[in-house]
Amino acid sequence: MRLVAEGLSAKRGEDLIFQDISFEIPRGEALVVKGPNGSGKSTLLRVLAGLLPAETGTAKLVAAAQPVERLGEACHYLGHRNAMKRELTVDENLVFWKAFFGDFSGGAGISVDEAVESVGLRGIVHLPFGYLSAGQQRRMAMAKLLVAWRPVWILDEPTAALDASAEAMFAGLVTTHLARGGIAIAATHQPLGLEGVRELRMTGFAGVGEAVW
Amino acid sequence: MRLVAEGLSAKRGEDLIFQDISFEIPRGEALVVKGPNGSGKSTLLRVLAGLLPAETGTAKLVAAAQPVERLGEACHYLGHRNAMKRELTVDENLVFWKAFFGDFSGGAGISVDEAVESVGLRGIVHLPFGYLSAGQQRRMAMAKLLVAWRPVWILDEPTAALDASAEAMFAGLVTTHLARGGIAIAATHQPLGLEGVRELRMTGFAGVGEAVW
Amino acid sequence: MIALLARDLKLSVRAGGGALIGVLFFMTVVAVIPFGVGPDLNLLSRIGPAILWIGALLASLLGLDRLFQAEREDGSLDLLLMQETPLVLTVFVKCVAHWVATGLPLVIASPLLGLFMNMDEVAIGATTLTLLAGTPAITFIGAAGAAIAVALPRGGLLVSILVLPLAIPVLIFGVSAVYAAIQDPAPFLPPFLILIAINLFFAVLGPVAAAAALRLSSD
Amino acid sequence: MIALLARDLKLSVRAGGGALIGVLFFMTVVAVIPFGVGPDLNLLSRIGPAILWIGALLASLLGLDRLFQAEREDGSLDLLLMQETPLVLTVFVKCVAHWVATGLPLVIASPLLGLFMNMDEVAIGATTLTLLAGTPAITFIGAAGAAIAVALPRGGLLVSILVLPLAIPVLIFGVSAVYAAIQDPAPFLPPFLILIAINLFFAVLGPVAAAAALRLSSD
Amino acid sequence: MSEPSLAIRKFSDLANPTRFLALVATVWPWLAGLTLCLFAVGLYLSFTTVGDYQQGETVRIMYVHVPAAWLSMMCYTVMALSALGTLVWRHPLADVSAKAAAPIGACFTLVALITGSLWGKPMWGTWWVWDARLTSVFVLFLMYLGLIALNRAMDEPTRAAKVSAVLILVGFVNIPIIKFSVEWWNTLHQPASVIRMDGPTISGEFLRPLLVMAVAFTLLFFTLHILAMRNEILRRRIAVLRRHAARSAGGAA
Amino acid sequence: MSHLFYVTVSYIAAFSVSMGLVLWVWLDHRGRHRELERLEAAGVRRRSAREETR
Ligand code: HEM
Ligand SMILES: Nc1ncnc2c1ncn2[C@@H]1O[C@H](COP(=O)(O)OP(=O)(O)OP(=O)(O)O)[C@@H](O)[C@H]1O
Ligand SMILES: Nc1ncnc2c1ncn2[C@@H]1O[C@H](COP(=O)(O)OP(=O)(O)OP(=O)(O)O)[C@@H](O)[C@H]1O
Ligand SMILES: [Mg+2]
Ligand SMILES: [Mg+2]
Repeated sequence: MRLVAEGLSAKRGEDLIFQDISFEIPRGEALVVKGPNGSGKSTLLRVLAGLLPAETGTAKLVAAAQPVERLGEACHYLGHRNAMKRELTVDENLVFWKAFFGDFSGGAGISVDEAVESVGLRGIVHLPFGYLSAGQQRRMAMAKLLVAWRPVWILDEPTAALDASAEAMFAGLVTTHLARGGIAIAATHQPLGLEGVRELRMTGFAGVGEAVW
Repeated sequence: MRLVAEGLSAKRGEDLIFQDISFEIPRGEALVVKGPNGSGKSTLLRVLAGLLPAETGTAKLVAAAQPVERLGEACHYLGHRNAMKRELTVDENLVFWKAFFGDFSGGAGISVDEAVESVGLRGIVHLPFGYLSAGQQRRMAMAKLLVAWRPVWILDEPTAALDASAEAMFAGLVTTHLARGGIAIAATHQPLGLEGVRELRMTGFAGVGEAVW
Repeated sequence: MIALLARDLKLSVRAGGGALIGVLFFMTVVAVIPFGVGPDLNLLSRIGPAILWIGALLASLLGLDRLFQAEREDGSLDLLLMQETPLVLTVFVKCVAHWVATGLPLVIASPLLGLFMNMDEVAIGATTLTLLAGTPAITFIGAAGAAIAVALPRGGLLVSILVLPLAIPVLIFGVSAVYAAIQDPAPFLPPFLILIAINLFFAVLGPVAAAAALRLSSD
Repeated sequence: MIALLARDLKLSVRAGGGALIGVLFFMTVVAVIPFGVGPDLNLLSRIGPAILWIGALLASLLGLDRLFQAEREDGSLDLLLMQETPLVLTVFVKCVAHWVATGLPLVIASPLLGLFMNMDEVAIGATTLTLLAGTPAITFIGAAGAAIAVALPRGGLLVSILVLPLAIPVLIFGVSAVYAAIQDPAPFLPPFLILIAINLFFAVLGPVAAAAALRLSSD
Repeated sequence: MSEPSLAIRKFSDLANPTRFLALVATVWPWLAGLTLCLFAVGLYLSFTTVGDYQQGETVRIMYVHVPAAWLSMMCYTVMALSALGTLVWRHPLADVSAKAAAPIGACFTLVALITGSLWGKPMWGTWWVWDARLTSVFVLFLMYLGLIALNRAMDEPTRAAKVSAVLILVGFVNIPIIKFSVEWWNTLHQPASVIRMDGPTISGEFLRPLLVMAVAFTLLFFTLHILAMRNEILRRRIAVLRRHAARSAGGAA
Repeated sequence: MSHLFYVTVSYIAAFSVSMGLVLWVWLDHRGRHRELERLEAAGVRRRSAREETR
């Protein structure tokens, strides 16, 4: 299984944010996307997840355990927002996502209790999600990645709002995922504590698409 | 003129966030409030601005140029949100606040053009505020402090979203304000580049007020 | 899918959920009408079915704007969009949950309000029945409006404005079925069947349009 | 204060402003009524004034929830609360601006809609006049509701529910003044004067209650 | 420290929710028992007294309708007093009292509405008319529901309490309207015959069961109210404990 | 319909609404109690309660 991106470019409004980005990630490896504010890291990740249309180019998963039509189906996406309901308890949230996601073939998600244990927050699953502090909420959003199996993880600034101990926990999660044969792509300003990963540096501002106007 | 706070404590919901905080700031000096996430820095500043009722204690301005009933009247408050309308141009926003604030006796605000010049963003006053980047928006919010005179500045994480050059600019603004006989109180995680300022360290979590329930 | 249905129903009864508010708005609006047109019982029973229908229409539309906005705000919408499950099905299930949580209470409350409007038993029964058949259609077509307005800051009123014209056929056939039931010569079934047909039509069209709009507005 | 008035008016005509949406909603609601009650011209002209009043009432209330919510979201509310200017005055000015931006267009649109409802000249004139006198009262008392709901995620409908019962007197006297103008024996002035009195009363009560609620809900 | 006077100590005893819970625990069985006894007597009386020559058997509806109507107004008054307690004295139990009373008030109002309609059908020939009395009671019902919705929509109870207190006080104008609507406007509804300045004008035969039922309803209200207040206190205690747990969990882990 | 019908229906209605209220209070209390117990089982306790057990 490999993730192959070829000649990707994307627009926001009329502006071309990046142009002609190509890379390839084999199973068990991670890609870290870096660059200054506004250089298009989040945009790239959303294009990969299929949430934004690419202007040109394609990204696909080759030789996956199950044929995929859109790359997004094989991905977990962890954006800036946690995709959990404040009104429901942590447990209810995670049970819902586990049921809704289902497993991608080639792996199986762990149980909710185990996932919560892995992110180091056992004992508060019965609390409404809204009661948690920003850091705790982020950890629970990571537990969501564990309850259903997806080969590709797309992570946008995963360690924002986390303290040092939580960052180590996160590095452990990603390492385990890679060891199980997964792929991870993360955009970040801070070091992630992963060893020997590929890096992609965004320079930003590919130019205004003014040729049209 | 001195800002005197005595035995302040405040609650959020049922929890006592801090307790029995006292300090005194003479004119021309600044106080920096530090402490980990959730320790109550923002809460303290909002109590000083009169936006939250103090549970106990008082904060007042003694020997001010004009008698003040509530401390808030003599203060500029720069919170997390910029208090500018995205739909209006920068110019319209600043002109409105200048007219609405008026000047506190003992000083005078500078003109909108000069203020924009001081924060280093001349030439984009005619853009709608919503078109600016996060850092530019923050700078314009600082220009708001300059257009109307208030002896006390209350600043909550003023340098969030700013790059290094903007931080130096901000330190200059505060130094000028202090030199004019003002008082500044800032909560922050980052060093502000001010010299010889007092520091208040919040430890957080004074205890749950569960005695009541 | 069952999980999604269960979650949405849970959300609607938890704090801040809209289940109660829709009915309350319905009752308040209907209660306000007699103050306007005056306490003339004959007139009230004459326009009663129409008032109930319009009240139900407004109450279902005004609560709809949060259908996708809430999902978008906390980032869930992105994840729903990414799945293999056809988006149309996801939207359909969300509509069903929304109807059960807000449309059904309106139907249940309508007989009571019918009494207040001095309507007789037949009229009340017919109104309840047509509302039962018609409000799902409003929810389905409203979902398309909600999807279009998902990224707008003041969705509420705008969704109603977009959707009201489309919902007018539902209103027309609903009300005319009721009047057909009250007034002898006109037969009840034809408009009622048309209403059901509209319902089925919108049950397909609404989710399809909503899914398309959601895909287009994702950014 | 003039600055605040000017800013709020500017905001209401800029993109995303509510000025147009309110009238549109008003027109849509009123246009839907004939579909509901059927195209009986006599009936329409009989209930026309009431429908116009109820439509205007709903349209003014539904846009109101953003009055303070928008200020709160971008942090302006904090600064407004801190000033020496009495908060009651600030609220009053915001109400006036809101009324000019959304209430006044309703009044201006009402003669047109009156024609649609087959009302005669006197009725149209009386309706417009009473709306002119009555809609400010709705805005003022609605401001209290808006202040109460300022911190709620789904303020919209709730504000209407809370405020509608309080707005009923306005509706009663507004409509009865119109009917008094149409039907000869009843005098027009007494209800109209009461309407104006209510207006003045709410112009005080609304801002005072709103200011109290804003202070209490600041956090 | 000087010993505070007995009255003040009593007051602050009650101010303490824990003490209040202890008080409720001892008082409520007695209250509930008394309520049941009174209802037994009241029901017995109301089914054994003769029917009215005008209204026939339906006069028996009065024995539930009138107490429920009174209670619906009294409950709102209790809420308004609690709202004052919240705003003026910042009494923590006042919040709880106002919030706990709303559903109970809504139910009593509902009973008054239902029994009134059921009485109206045989007496006036219609379930409902839009006269001032009936309408103002319906508005009261809507206001109760609105307050419940407002409380449910806010997640922080203290702030919700303050804000609903403002609304409760503004809505209090409706109570005199309900009470005096029969005198200010001419309505179908009966004018007051029991609670009036110049003493009751109703005949003793009806008065006795009516008063017994009224006292029983009032006791029922108080029983339910203190029990609902107890639940509300527990709810807040749970919320505090949960926040506490959330705050201390994971931070060190 | 006989007057008796209206009388019985109103008594039944009043009774069932009151019973609904009683039921609500009772179920609410049971639910809250359970939650408190669950919290306590999870080791979350009021400070005063903790001191008592010490
Ligand atoms: C849904 C309809 C009705 C509502 C909402 C309603 C409401 C009320 C209220 C709020 C009161 C208390 C008034 C006070 O304390 O001054 C009351 C009292 C009373 N109602 Fe009704 N009512 C309704 C229908 C009826 C009907 C149909 C009858 C009988 C024909 C009736 C007979 C009475 C009587 C006799 C009293 C006691 C008045 C007194 O002695 O003070 N009500 N009702
Ligand atoms: N929703 C949007 N609509 C229009 N333009 C946008 C939108 N989101 C971002 N942009 C623009 O696209 C550019 C790239 O944004 P992007 O969020 O991808 O940057 P980033 O590298 O993730 O930055 P950061 O480090 O701050 O997260 C920026 O110039 C931004 O102004
Ligand atoms: N609106 C609110 N309602 C209830 N609790 C709140 C609210 N805002 C903050 N808190 C709580 O009050 C405590 C102190 O928050 P505060 O925002 O003052 O911290 P801070 O020191 O400013 O933290 P940071 O460094 O993250 O800005 C936190 O535990 C937080 O959970
Ligand atoms: Mg980004
Ligand atoms: Mg802070």
